[in-house]
Order: sequence, then C-alpha cells, then structure tokens
Amino acid sequence: MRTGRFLALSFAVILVFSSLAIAQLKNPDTIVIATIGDVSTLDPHFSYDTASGEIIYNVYENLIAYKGESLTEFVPLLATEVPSFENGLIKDGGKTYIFPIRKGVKFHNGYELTPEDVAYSFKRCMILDRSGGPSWMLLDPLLGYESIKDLVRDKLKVPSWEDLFTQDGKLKPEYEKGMREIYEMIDRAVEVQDDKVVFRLVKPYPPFLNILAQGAGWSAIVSKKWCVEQGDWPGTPDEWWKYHDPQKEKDPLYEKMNGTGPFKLVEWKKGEYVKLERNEAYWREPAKIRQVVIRRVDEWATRRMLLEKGDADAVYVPRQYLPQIEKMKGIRIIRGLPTLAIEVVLFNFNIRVEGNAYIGSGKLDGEGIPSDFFSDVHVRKGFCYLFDWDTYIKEVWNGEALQPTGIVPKGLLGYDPNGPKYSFNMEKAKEEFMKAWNGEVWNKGFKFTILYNAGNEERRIAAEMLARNARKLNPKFKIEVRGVQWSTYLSDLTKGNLPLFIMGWLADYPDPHNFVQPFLGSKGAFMAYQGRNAVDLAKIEFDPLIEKAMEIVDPKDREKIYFEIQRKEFEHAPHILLYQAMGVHVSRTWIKGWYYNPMRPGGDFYSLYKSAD
Amino acid sequence: MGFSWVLKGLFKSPTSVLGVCLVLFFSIIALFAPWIAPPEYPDEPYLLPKAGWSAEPSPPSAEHPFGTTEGQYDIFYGIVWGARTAFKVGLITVGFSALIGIVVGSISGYFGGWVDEVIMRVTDIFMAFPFLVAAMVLTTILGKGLDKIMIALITFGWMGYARLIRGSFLAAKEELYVLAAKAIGVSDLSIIFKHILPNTIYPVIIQASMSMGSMVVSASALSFLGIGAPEGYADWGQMISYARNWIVGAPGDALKYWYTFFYPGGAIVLFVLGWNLLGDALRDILDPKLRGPRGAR
Amino acid sequence: MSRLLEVLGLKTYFFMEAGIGKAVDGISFYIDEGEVFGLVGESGCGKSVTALSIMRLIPPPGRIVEGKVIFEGEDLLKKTSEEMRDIRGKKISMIFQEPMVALNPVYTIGFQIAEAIIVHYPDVSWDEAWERAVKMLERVGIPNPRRRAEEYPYQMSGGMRQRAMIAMAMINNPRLLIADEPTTALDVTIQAQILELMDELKREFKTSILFITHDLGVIAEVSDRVGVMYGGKIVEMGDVFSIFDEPLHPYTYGLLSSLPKLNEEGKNRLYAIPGVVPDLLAFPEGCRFRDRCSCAFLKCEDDPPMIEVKEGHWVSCWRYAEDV
Amino acid sequence: MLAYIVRRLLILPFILIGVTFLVFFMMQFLDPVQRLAAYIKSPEELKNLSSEDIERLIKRYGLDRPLWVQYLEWVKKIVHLDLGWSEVAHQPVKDAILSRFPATLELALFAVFPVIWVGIWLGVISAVHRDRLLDQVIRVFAIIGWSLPSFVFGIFILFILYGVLGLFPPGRLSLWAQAVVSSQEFKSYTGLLVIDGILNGRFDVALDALRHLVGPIITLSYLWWAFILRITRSSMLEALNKEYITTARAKGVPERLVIHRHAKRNALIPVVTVAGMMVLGLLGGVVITETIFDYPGIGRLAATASQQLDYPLILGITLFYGFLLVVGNLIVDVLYAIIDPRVRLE
Repeated sequence: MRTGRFLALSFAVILVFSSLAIAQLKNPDTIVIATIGDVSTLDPHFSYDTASGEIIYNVYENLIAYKGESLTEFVPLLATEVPSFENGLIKDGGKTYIFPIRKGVKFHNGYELTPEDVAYSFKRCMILDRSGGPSWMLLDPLLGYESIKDLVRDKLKVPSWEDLFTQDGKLKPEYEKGMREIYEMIDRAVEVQDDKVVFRLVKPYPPFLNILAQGAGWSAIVSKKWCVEQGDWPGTPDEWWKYHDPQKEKDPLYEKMNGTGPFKLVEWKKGEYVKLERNEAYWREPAKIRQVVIRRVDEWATRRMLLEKGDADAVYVPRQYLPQIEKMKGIRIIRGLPTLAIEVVLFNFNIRVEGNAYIGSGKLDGEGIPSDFFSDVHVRKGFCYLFDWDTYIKEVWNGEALQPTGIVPKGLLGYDPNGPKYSFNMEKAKEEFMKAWNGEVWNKGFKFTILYNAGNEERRIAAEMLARNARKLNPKFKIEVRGVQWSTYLSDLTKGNLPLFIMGWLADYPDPHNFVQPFLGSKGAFMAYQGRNAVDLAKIEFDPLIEKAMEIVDPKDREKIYFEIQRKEFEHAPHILLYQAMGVHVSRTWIKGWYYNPMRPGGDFYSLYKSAD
Repeated sequence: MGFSWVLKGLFKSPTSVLGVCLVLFFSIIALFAPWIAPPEYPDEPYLLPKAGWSAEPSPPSAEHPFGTTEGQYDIFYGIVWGARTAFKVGLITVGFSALIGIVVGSISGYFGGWVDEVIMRVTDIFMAFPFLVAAMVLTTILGKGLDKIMIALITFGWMGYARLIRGSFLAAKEELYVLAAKAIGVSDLSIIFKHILPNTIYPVIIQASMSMGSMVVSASALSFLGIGAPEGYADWGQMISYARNWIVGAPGDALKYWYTFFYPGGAIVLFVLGWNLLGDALRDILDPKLRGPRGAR
Repeated sequence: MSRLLEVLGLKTYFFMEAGIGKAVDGISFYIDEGEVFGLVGESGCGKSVTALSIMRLIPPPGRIVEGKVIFEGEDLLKKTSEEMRDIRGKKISMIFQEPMVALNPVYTIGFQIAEAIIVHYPDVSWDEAWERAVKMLERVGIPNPRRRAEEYPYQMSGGMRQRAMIAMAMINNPRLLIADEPTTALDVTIQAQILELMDELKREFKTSILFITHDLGVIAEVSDRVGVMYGGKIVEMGDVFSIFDEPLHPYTYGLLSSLPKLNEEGKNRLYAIPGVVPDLLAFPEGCRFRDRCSCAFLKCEDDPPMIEVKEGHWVSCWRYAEDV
Repeated sequence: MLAYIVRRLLILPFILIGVTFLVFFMMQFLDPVQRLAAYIKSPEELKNLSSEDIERLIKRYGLDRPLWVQYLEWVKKIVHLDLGWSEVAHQPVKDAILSRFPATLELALFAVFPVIWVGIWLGVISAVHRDRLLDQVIRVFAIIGWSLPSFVFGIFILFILYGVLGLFPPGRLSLWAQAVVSSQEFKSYTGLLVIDGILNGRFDVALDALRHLVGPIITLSYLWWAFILRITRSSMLEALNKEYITTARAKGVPERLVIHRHAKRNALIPVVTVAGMMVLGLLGGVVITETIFDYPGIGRLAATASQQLDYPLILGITLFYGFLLVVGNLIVDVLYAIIDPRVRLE
C-alpha cells in the first residue's frame, strides 16, 4: 500500500507545479513556429527548398528585395539603388546591370561588406552549381548555359564532367587551359568597378532582377574573407573545379552562417529546431523580436495543441485540418493568399515496357496499355474530361484553389482568365475515348496503375478521382491507384515506368517563363519524364514560342505570346492542370506585422512583433 | 491434457470466457463479412467504399452507421472487412513464424552441438534488431502492401518460438521416453514428430495465441506510420491513421470526431484483448508450473 | 505422562471441480508428552495433510471441515490466525522431506534460523539471534557452524541441510515436532545419523514428535506408538510392538509382509498388496481398503468402526467387530 | 563468472557483423535509384535534377556497387569509428545517435522505475489474491493496457494531459529552459536534463524536463505494466507453491513477510530478465511514443531512418542496438547472479 500512497502524492506534486506554468501571452520576445519542413542545408548557394530558404532569408541578404507584397517593385538592400533603364544602371538593351554597393554594412562576425564580397558571392554560386541546385538561374542569363557541366562539355568537348579527371581525381593536364578560360567567362560576368558591381548578361533576360531579389539563397551575399577562412573557394582560378558540386556535408558553409541580415544563427539542432537571434548591430533598426525558434513537429495533433496552448505562435496547417481550428480562440486565419505554385498530372508518352508492372499486359487488349498509349491526343483529352474540378476543389480544398486556365498561374503576366479549359464532362470524355486508337480503347478497355508517393493526400485523391470516374464511364476502364514509398516512386519515375504521374511546381521567380519552360519546353524539367514523343511535340509546337517570348522586353507583347502558348497547350493536352492552391496563414492573433509575398520562403521575421490584443 | 479439459478450463473464469467470446465475435464478423457489409465491387472487396471526397469526417448516419473517416471512407465497412484483414494478418504471421520457429528450434534442440550453436547465433542476430524498427526497414524496402508487412513480421517474429522449442527439446531429450525411443533405434524424424513435439507444443500454443494480438498491433503500427496497408484498404491500423489527425477534435468540441477513433480503436483493442485473454487463460490451463497444489483448479 | 496433543474426528477435505477429495476423513489420535507417535502409510493416504491440518496450513481448495485439534488443552482450530502463527515454530514446528526445496534458496542458513527466533521474539536483536542460530547449528552437528551459517542451502549436502532444517525447527524449543518424512530423501547412512540426532534432541529438549513416514523400518526404530493410515483414515493404531508383532488390519499386515526380512534367507518372494492406491476421489464406499483386501466380505461395504481389540491397540475392520 | 563475461563479449563482434550484414542484405532488394531516395528525399528535390545528375549521385555514394564491396567499404570505415553520414539527420551517424541517446536514456530511466515498481507491486497483489476479484480486476486492467496499441493510447494521453488539461506539453524542454540549457553557464554532465538541472542548481529546468516526461512515462508505463505484472504474478504463484513457503509459515513467519520476504525475493529472479529485456527495449527507442510526444530520442530517429531508407543511419542504429543488447544482456546476467545465489558459482 505504501507504493500507492507515494504515487498519489508525487502525482499531486507534479500537478501543482505544472499548473503554475500556464500563462497568457507566452514568450513575449520570442516567436515559435511549428512546422514540418526539414532544413537541409544552411549554405545559401546550395539550398533550393523553402524550409532552408526561410532561415537563409532572415540571416543573409540580397542586393535588392521585393517591396512589401509586390512582385514587380523592388527596394534596395545591400545595393543602394535598384537598377533600371531610367537611372542608367541597366544598359546595353538589358545586358548590363550595375549595382552600387552599400557602405558600412557589417557581417555578423564583424567583417565589413565590400563590393568584392558581392562579386565573390555570385561567382561562388555559379561555381558551386550543385546537381539539382539553383545555380542555373544565374548561369542561364550570365553564361548562357543552364549548368557548369553543360558549359564544360560544350567548350571542352568532353562527354561528361567526370572525363576531365584522372582516377585519383586530378584534372587531366590537357584540360587545364580550357578550364581556366571557363573561369575567365565566369569572372567576366560579375565584376567589381570601384564601389559598384557590374553584371554582364549574354542576352536580355526579363526576370533577372526577380532572380536577384529572391531571398531563398542563390543571390545571397556572403563574406569572401570568412568563406575562405572556413576552407571554401579562395576566389582564385586555381583548381576552382574542386569547389564545383560538392557533397552536401563537405560543403564548408553547410551548417555555418555569417550574413548581414537582421537575425543570426544561434543553433541548428538537426531535425529538431533552428534558433535565430536578433542581430543587434544590424545596419537598419534591429528587429523587434529577440529570438525566433523554428521547431520541426511532424505530428499534426501535436502542432495543433502547441498552437492552441500558445506554445507555438504559428504552425503549418494542412488544408484538410483547417475546420479543426476555425473556431479556436486567439487564432488568426488568413485565407485566399495567391500562391505561385501549380499541380499537374503528366502523361507519359513513351512508357517503358521492360519489367514494368504498372501497364498490365503492355498491349491494348483490355488488360493493359501499350507504351505509347498517351501519345494519342484523344486519350489525353479523354482523361482531361474525366477530372471533376468542381467537386475536387470544393471537397478537397474547401474551395480554396483555382482551376488553372493554362500553365501560367494567376498572379503572373500571361495568365488568361478567359483561356479555354477542360471541365468534367462524361459525354465529351466518352466521345474522345471512342475516337482514341480508332475506337479500340472504348471497345477493349484498358488497365494500368497510377502511383503516388504515400503521404500526399491531394495527389492520392486526384488519382482516385480519375480512377473512379473512369470506371464509372466504362467498366472496362480499370485504373489501380497505389501509394508507394518515395524510394519506389523515385525509381519508377526516373526509369519512365509511370503511365502518368503528378508533380507540382513552385515558382523560382515570378515570371511566366518559369512555368512554361519546365512544363512545355523540350528541355524542361518534366519533359524528360514524359517521353520522346512529348519532347518531339514540344520541339515543334512550344519551343519556338517560348524562345520568342524571352527575346521580347515589352510586357504586352510577351503576354500575347504566352496566351498563344497556352491555347496550344489546351489543344494538345500534354497534361491535366489540376489546381493552383490558395495559401493559408495561421498564427496567434498576438503576432503583429505579418504581410504576404508569394515569393518569400516562409516568414519575414524582421517585420514581426508580439503584443497582447 | 485432453481437448475437452482445455475447453472446460476456458469456461472457468469470467475473463477467459470474455476472451473466447471476443474472439468468436470477431470470427463471426470476419466469416460473414460479405453478408454484413456487401462490397461495391465484388472483385476487390477489401477496397473501402468512398462516399465523397471531402477531407472532414462525417458523423454516423443512417447510410453510414459508424460515420466516415477523412476522405469519406465508410467506417462500418472498414471495421467489418478489417476483421478479416486482422485474422489474415494474425493467422498468417503467427502461423508462419511459429512454423519456422518450430522447424528451426527442433533442429537446433534435437541435434545440439555445432548445429545448435550456429542456429542459436543466427537467432541472436535476428533478435539483436529492435522488432518494430526491423519490420519497418524491411517493409519500406519491400514496398507498401499487406503481404509485405506479413513477410517483414514473419522474418523478425520466429525467434521466440525457436528458442521456446529448443528449450523444451533440451529438457525433453533427457527424458526417459526419448532415450528409450533412441535406444530402440527409432529414426530422428519420428522421434521429433511422435515423441518430442507433442510434449513441447503447449508453450508454443500459448505463445501463439498471445502473439496474435501483438502481431496485429505491429501490423497496424506500420500502417499508422504510413508504411503499411495500401491506401483505402480495409485495415484497422490504417483507419486509426485516418483518425490520427482528427482525434483532437475541434476547439470547444474536443469529441467532435470521436467516431473516427472510437470504432477502429475499439475494434483493435477488443480484438487484441480477446486474444490476450485467451492466451492468458490457455497459459493458466496448460502451464503446469502454474497449476495449484494437487490439481487445485 | 500427560496428553500434549489430541486430534479428534479431524476431517480435511479438498473441494475440487471434480468432487470432494476426503484427504483426511475423521481421524483421531493423541500424542503424550515426550512420546514419538509414528504415522505410517503409502503416499497419498493423508499423512501430510494431517500434519498440515494440525499446523492449520492447509492450502486452498483444502479446508478442515470438522474435528478438534487439542494442543495443551486448547483447540487449535478455534485460535485466531495470529495466535496460531505464534504457536507455529514456537510450540509446534515442522521439518520436511526434501530440505533442498524446504529451505529458501535465496537466504543464508543462518538467516533462516535466526528469522525463526525473531518472528517470535521481536525483542531479540539480530546479532543475538544469529549467535543462537550458530550455536544451534553446532548442536545439530554441523562442523564449522559460523561459516556454514553464512552459506546458502545449495552449498550444503543433503544431510547437512536436513540438520540445518532440524536446527531451525528446534531453535525455539518446541513442545511438538512434526517430522514429515524427514529421512526419505537421504542416503541410508545419513538417515541413521539424522534419526539418532532426532532421538538425542528429543531427550534433551523433551519434545514430542509426530513422525510421518512410509518407511516401516524407520517407524519401528523411532516410534513409541504407531498409527497406520489408509485412504484418509487411521486403520490401526497401537504401540509399536503390538503393531509389528500382531498386525490386525489386513492393510497393516500387507505392509509388513512387503518388508524384506533378512533372517528368512531371502528365499521367499516378497508379498505385494494387489492393486494400487486409488485416486483420492475414487475410494470405494464403506471400508476404503476393501477393493484391495483379500478377506473383504459383504459387511465391508459399510464403514467399519474403530475397535479396541487389546488395550491401546485399535483397528478399524469388520473382522474384529464382535457382532459379526 | 569472469570467463562467462569474456565468452559473452567474444560473441559481440559476431552479432554486430551478422546484424549489419543482414541490413546490407536487405538493401539488396532495392535498385540503386531506390537507395538514392535517402539523398533525394522528396519530389521537390527532383526539381532541377536530370537523369544524368541522378547517375552521378548514385556513383558518388557508391550505391551501384556490389553488396560485398559496399559492405567491406563500410566495415573499413567502421574500424576508424566512422559510421558515415546520415542525410536524414543532417549530421554524422555517430553524432546523430550520440546526441539522441541521452534523451532516450532519460526517458527509459524514468519510465523503468514506475513500470517495474508498480508492475511488481500489482503482480504480487494479484498472485496473493489469486482468482479472487482483486486479481481479476488487476489482470483485466493490465491486460487492457497490454492490448492497447501505443498509437491509440499515446495520442489519447497527449490529448488528455496537454490538450484538455494543458499540463504536460510534448517535446523535451520548454523554450526558456532550452535557452538555459544551451547557454554557456549550463554545464552538461550527463546529458540527462533532470540530473543536469539539479547538478547545475537549476531546479526549474529539472522540473521542466520532468514535466515533459510525464506523458511518455504514463503511456509507456501502462503499456508495459502488464509485461512485468504477468511475469511477477506467475513466478509469484510458482514461488507460493514452493515448499519453503510452507516452511516459512510453519516456523511462524507472518504472512506479510512470507509474501514479501520469502516468496517475492524468489519470484523476482525471472522478473529481472524480463525487466532487463524491457529496459533494453526502452533504450533501443520507443518509436511510436517518441513520435507522438515529439520526443527527440533514438526511436524517432530510427523511424525516420527506416522510412526514408537512410541506410548509413539504419546501420548505425542497428550496430548501436546490437551492442546495447549484448552488453545489456550481460549486465542482466550479472544482476541475475547477484539476486540468485545459486547462479554464482556456475
């Protein structure tokens, strides 16, 4: 019986102490954010994801930034002026950009910012150019190639980057000269002139200022001296190739930060939280908030309770759970925020056949589909008519998403609110399927599998909707929807096994080119997965228009071309445009000063402060 | 120890009666699932019918007596067919683990010597994995699907039986009846099957009935972690994972979505409880060490 | 000599699912001060249950349903459990057949003996109790008792353990010692030593002994009087000489005939009682031995009365009933 | 005894080799691109990745080499105590494990106490009252706990303790306490925050750490009680049937002491093994409880590692657990010998 008494006693003690800990406005000078994002690196030139971008945005700074909520107006940051044709800082028909550099700005470690640091930063980003990284945004306008590897392959006539080196990783002597020439190209592209930095583009590039304003990393300014101290590229042509495409964890800036921004990195507790602290020596007013903690909490129920108790000031809320917090006291929900992201179902025009378990028999015999099943435009259109946008957006998104009218999302130049779009129509779908493959599809039916990576609800439901509607249209249309591990999905996607797959795209910079190129350009990010026939189609139908649109400076003229591209997109239906979601921001009402900019990766902590209502 | 004697023992205490009833109850549901909840497409009966696309669960109604989960899967249908899934997972994993365990343990225990040494060290290796983590790794590698879960659970679930059988063997080997059988030249296999196994099988039966529950829980844990049954499959673990994000309810109405959690949670708890009570009762009946003095039960 | 213990009509039944097991079914006997009373019978005849009934240590589902156990003039069955506890180990103590399992394996011998003192005399300090334990060990003939007291039961031989067991039982100088097959598990030579030790102690401490065994040879050696048990009843009782010289009950007779006799040159085959002791639930009505008895007759279907054939020599058999 | 310890330790490398080889063997079911999933963790990371880049990454991490080569490479690094890099944890595998182990250890230490103590307590009561109402109630109570999946009960407890009562938050420390702990003045002696807090004289920190432990402890306790309880009960029943119990009663030992001194001590011997297994299980990380309570321990790490197939980390954790298991079992054996004098000389 003694045990029982002791237990009761100790429980009572704990109860008393814990009830003391409840307070109203918690942590008045700290902002706590609970989210699911996994920060993957702190090197601004390596990072290409929003979770890392949010940290980088608040610690590092760019030359310029977006002005408040605008996507077209800029304010100077580490530059003292935003270049324009009017002030003469953009010259040569848009091929030269000049930035006067601010004086008296200090990095967090006390080093002073110099124009040399600015030039070093951009060159470092270009040289680093990691596989799958963001450096292409600088390389394309400044060097005319999307990657250093492409450039080297083209200039030095080698089949691949690896061929430049001997077994033990040394550069083969015959390439030494060529590599130095390539460095000179990089070096010439960004140059220091007195207290200015000059960018020389190979062609006019309408979104160039957007690229420099994007705060997620690639245009962030680092301290050259500090980087060199960390063992990074010394800023010389010697062996620059050693600093190209580093392994993430061997990158000297992987977990260290030294920016000029309003916050300093205190601690990155891997997988748990990142803690930032106010930079008291900031060149503007120091931030109002002393500390920011970004916690990773994967479990929604836990995040919700943290928010409810005020232990977190803002949390990530998956769309489907919004009803749970709508009536919560002290919570602000801001809806309908336009995002520059679009979700698309892509058809694979040439499905790989060998060892592919997802296309049944591999023949059009009712028990499978042939490799080029989706090469027939009527099949593609048939599927487009099978998707029920109204129900999907109403039920899955609570109405907070748009049906796209083309690949260019709302909010960007080239968005055509009156453009043609597909709608859910079983009759028309039947019509198209009856035309497809000379009527064989309708008579024999088909069977295949749609994969989605497990855990992604929106994609699952979209796939299920297609499958269930198809079966309703014709019982011989059998589609299995299967959630798989990401590893399986990745492998089958890259092998070309998936008959159709769902992908999303988030803008790197707010320009239609950033949507048209990846989805419709023959060299776009997704065409490779859509098969040879799709690439051929893009080459003929889309490439000429896409190139033309980038050579024109006048927005009106550009818009017309983008309208035309999207009409062709409707006609050929290379994909089903699922939705453009509206963003939601959820925070405690005691958080003040929040504003929205769709291009910003996460919060701008400099603007935030806390006060009770 | 006759069968009827075991039966009699089972109806001795109220808890074991409860266990038997629960197991019987779920057996009936599983057996008559096609009549209790007729499937929409008879060719894929385990696919949960979907009443809509909305994320928010809807409360019990005439059409959906237990309500629907997130994504509008019918809970009643899921509970009924999930009983089949549970039996399938439980019986297959337990059956195969026990079978492998018996074979391995018999070989190890009967032959002894270096055979025993090697087999026991291999067993040690398998036991050196944390069970759930090992099953997770293997399921992730094999891919989503009930069959994959079962393979993973069997792969890391047989060692207990092997050790049990081996231990009984070592004890039984010294018994006179085995020595006698050996002495008159009975073959190894027939000694194992006719003389030793029947005398060592009781602990295995106890262990098996106890692990029915834990295997089903492990399988649902994998589903809960998102690497288990395929999407929309009638599986209690998956249904709980559908409820996972709704259990906290809405502000001011903490129990708003109670049905998403209550029915699948209740089903799995009762199912496991049934087997555990049954196992417990069997243990009391069959384990001689626990029997009271002078057959006092 | 005065009566130390008198058992009157004791019935101890086991209430099991399959029925009621009448392990002890109305037995009566007495033990005088300084006397050794032997209780003999095959295993399962109720000897041990009788002993445990006197101690009131019958485990469930067993229960004493009837009778009296008068010890020093008071009925033990009417004592409260706390009073009874104080009698156990102090006035009546017990030793068991298998000292290996009867001694707690995780405590030292010294501890277990000293504990027997402390539970009855809480005022005695542990050191003092320990000293007495060591002395007692020495008294029961354990060499090097101080070291032995620190040892665990498994470190001792069977004979040593039984000596330790006896030391534990005798430590509080009890009036009655119940010895339940104390020598059965021991080698014959050790057996003799233990019996001798018990005999010495009996004289020294003036303790009465209830000696339970199935071994007639041992009974003959130690007892003053003997009771023969079969199927939960005492079938014959008397002083050791009359029992051995003129056994009256067919069962006693059978038991004695099954003893090998050295003086008959071992030529005759040993006599064996036909059949086996039946299960506790399967005894026949009436005389319980009648199924195995060679001279059973119709009357044996009724319960036989206890008949005093000679002074102090009782038998429960219809053959000696006067009216037959 | 010493020989026994040495013999068991000699088995250790064998187990570790076997365990890790088994992991490598399992990885053979994957093709190189699937193995790459540990490095390309989401569709978003595919954004600008060409198939050529994918080939390059596969080469870089040596994912296309044959099993033996990969294994030997790995072993070579292990010899230099280099467990490799974990992409999931964003840090070297060794650091990832070592930084989370104290959290798991702390949870295990605090959970073990109530689990074993209460489990034994209830088990003894249950055995003493065998088949009576109290026994039935305790057993049903325990068996319900045993039947509750941790993901059902854990969420429920979190909901009650934090969601409804607002008392015991998830995580390991409150913000202010985290700031204290990561400050310069706070010295880390053990990595166990409750103990470190006390050693630093910051009782508020210790209390805060304790507060965060309540939820996981209650969850674990209820789920594991049954485990200890049933073994205690059955070995207690066995002990109570032993003749030495009759001996003790026959010498007049009061019933309380008969149970707690004579029967319990003997009954606890098998409990030690089970409790040892339980502690090892807890130290290996409690995947689901840690996930639900957002507790940064080994279990959550293992869950993420296996879901994302971060095989260097999986290998590291298996190695760690194998080591723990062998050494832990050894300690249990030694403890066993201390409790049961019969084992000592063998």
